[in-house]
Amino acid sequence: MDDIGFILTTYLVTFGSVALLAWRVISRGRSLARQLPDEDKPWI
Amino acid sequence: MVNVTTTASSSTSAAGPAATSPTHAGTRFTRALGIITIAAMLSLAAFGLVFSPADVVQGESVRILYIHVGTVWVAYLAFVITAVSSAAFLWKRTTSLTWDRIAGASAEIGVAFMALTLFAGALWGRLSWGTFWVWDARVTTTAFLFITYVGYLAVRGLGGSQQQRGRRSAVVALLAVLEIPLVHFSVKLWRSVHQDASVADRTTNVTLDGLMLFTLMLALVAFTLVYVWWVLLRQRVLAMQDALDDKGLDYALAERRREVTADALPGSVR
Amino acid sequence: MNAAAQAVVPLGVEPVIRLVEAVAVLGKFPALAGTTLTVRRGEIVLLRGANGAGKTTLLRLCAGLVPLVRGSGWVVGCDLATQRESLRSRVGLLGHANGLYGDLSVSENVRFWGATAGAARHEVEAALERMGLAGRLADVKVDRLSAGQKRRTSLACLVARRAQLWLLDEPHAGLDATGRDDLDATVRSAALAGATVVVASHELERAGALATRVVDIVGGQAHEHAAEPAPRAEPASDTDGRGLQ
Amino acid sequence: MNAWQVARLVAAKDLRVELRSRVVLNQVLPFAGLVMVMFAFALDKDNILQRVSPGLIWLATVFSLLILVQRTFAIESADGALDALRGAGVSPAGVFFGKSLALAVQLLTLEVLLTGLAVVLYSASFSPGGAVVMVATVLPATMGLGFVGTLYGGLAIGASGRETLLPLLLFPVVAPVLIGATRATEAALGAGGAATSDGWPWVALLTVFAVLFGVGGSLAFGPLIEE
Repeated sequence: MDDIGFILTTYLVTFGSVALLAWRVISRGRSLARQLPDEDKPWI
Repeated sequence: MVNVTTTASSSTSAAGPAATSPTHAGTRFTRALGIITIAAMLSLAAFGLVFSPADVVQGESVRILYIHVGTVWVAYLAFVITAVSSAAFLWKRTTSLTWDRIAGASAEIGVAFMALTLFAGALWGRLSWGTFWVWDARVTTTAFLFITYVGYLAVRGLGGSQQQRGRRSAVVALLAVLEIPLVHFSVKLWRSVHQDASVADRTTNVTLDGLMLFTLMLALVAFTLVYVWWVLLRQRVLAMQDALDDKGLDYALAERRREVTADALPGSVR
Repeated sequence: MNAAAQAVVPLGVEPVIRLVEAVAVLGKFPALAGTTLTVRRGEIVLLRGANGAGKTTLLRLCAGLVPLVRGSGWVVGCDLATQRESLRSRVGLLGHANGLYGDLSVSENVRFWGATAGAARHEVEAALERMGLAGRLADVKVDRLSAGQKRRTSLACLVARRAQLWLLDEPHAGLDATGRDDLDATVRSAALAGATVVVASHELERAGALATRVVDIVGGQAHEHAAEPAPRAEPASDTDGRGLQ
Repeated sequence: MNAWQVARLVAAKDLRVELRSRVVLNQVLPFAGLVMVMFAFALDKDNILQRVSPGLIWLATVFSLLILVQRTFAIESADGALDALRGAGVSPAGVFFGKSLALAVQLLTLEVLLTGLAVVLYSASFSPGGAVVMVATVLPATMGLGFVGTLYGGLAIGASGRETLLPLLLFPVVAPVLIGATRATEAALGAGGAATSDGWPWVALLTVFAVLFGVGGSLAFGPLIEE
């Protein structure tokens, strides 16, 4: 069944990429936030 | 997506008495947005894969379309936002780099989603047209758009001062706005001359019933939420990156000034 | 620091260069770390300092080629933060690179760079003459020249540009004895004619004899030399501040 | 000096450098000719060469454009001349137009040669009306390529010395020229049964392209080469 394989691959790749992007930006945010004082975080 | 959950829940506990300063880039708003986004994405998976029916014409492959349409929408939205923020940056470039960062963050996720679009589109095309790629005007333009914004990101990484990065990349983004309609129009004209490649028109008719339409809308909403959440956070991360560079400059300046006391000045009295 | 002392400028006489705590970076490295410097019209200022002290960046900052990151600065009346483009045509920089086109002859190069500043043909001829390039050398391709001859050509281009402010980065490097004499004479007469000259050099004997004032550059900052030579008389005529006519 | 004087000065300088060094004449032209011959080896099938000759002419032109752009900025960066040009305070738009013009003249030479080669090697032929379309095609296409080449060349090579970035930036942008010029040339040559009048919409597209990038480039070139 080509269809099932193709569909699952699409969903896996898409959701996986989104999760990876989210994880990257969160972990980068954490490591930078630890290095910087509050005045450099204007959104607080 | 699991990682988003961890942040969202653990961030409250991280704000203990010792750490009044947050150790992440989130706010209450982005955390709430993150949770809603996860919910939307999970229900998209559920509706897209399970609840929604197969299409009468296309069969199961229509499930790929939810992803394909959702990502391409976000990619185009992202590139529009990049262009608008670049123009805004050039408009008042004297002070704030915020517009530049929004443009950069938006382009990054735009490129990522465009890659997903092309990927999902190729798999869908294989299922319904029997071919991974057609030289259809829309597909070709999208591919060019993708390469153009990969180039834009490369220009952002060229180095130099923050202002220089902002100005350069904003100019390149606006040139891309000039380029895209030209590429699209020429490819379209090209395809209309060569009628033989109209495979794209053969089996695109999808009859959407209520649940399918709902799933499609859900996909648009879910991916837009991902986009908004990501750009908000990424833009903050880029701001912190720039602030850290400034801190680096402060540190380097102090180091540099210390050279004066280290070296004896030749024959001068201070 | 002598910032306060230097900030005292005679009223009504706008200095040619006025930098206050200027910071400029190369990549992420602060080549200038808060430089305060004032140069008045007609002066010949020698910048001394070790390699990497920031002399080149200081000159490029004054030429409008490097952006001012912090602090403030004015050069020939233009604000470095906002008017870099308009100051450039009034300033001449002799950098490390000569800025010559190797496939063109000496006279073609000088004519090109002179033309960018609107120099007439006779002014170009005069510039070639002054740097000893008028004869056989004028038609030689720059690629075939020695390092010293290229430097002469580059200087001739600078002369033809008739700048108000001359910024010379290691101008003596590679020049032979006559070349140095030609250079010194050119600089002196330019200053007499009302131009201002800032020279960065390691050739302290040469450049020291030429200079009216010496500034030490250390760690990206400027320090006035203690034993300052007697101030030169303010050049008389030449109100438009042009160099060699 | 106003922008047009600067443009004339820079274009004359670039062309004089080329006349002296003969790099384009001795290296780029032979390269382009070689590409045409290599295509003949690679696509050796019945009448296919005659049919695809318009595309091959413009493909060879676009590849050569890459080399020409690298050359035109190598001249500037070899001894810090681009820096000196910025330092001289001349109009960046003038420099842009000057370099574009010099580039276009060199490209034009190349295109004439390539078209001649297509006639000889691929037995392409023009009707009188086709020749008119061809001329109307070549002029805006060449100007467009010159503008785009100078613009992105200045960014990738002039300001930062990243020659590898150039094709990534350049090729997506020149796609409309490649498509438009190829289709118009097909019409001019009557390749694949195209009618001569089919060429005119493409000529219009090429003209729009050249005008847009001429204007856009003259505005953008300054900020792009600035530090």
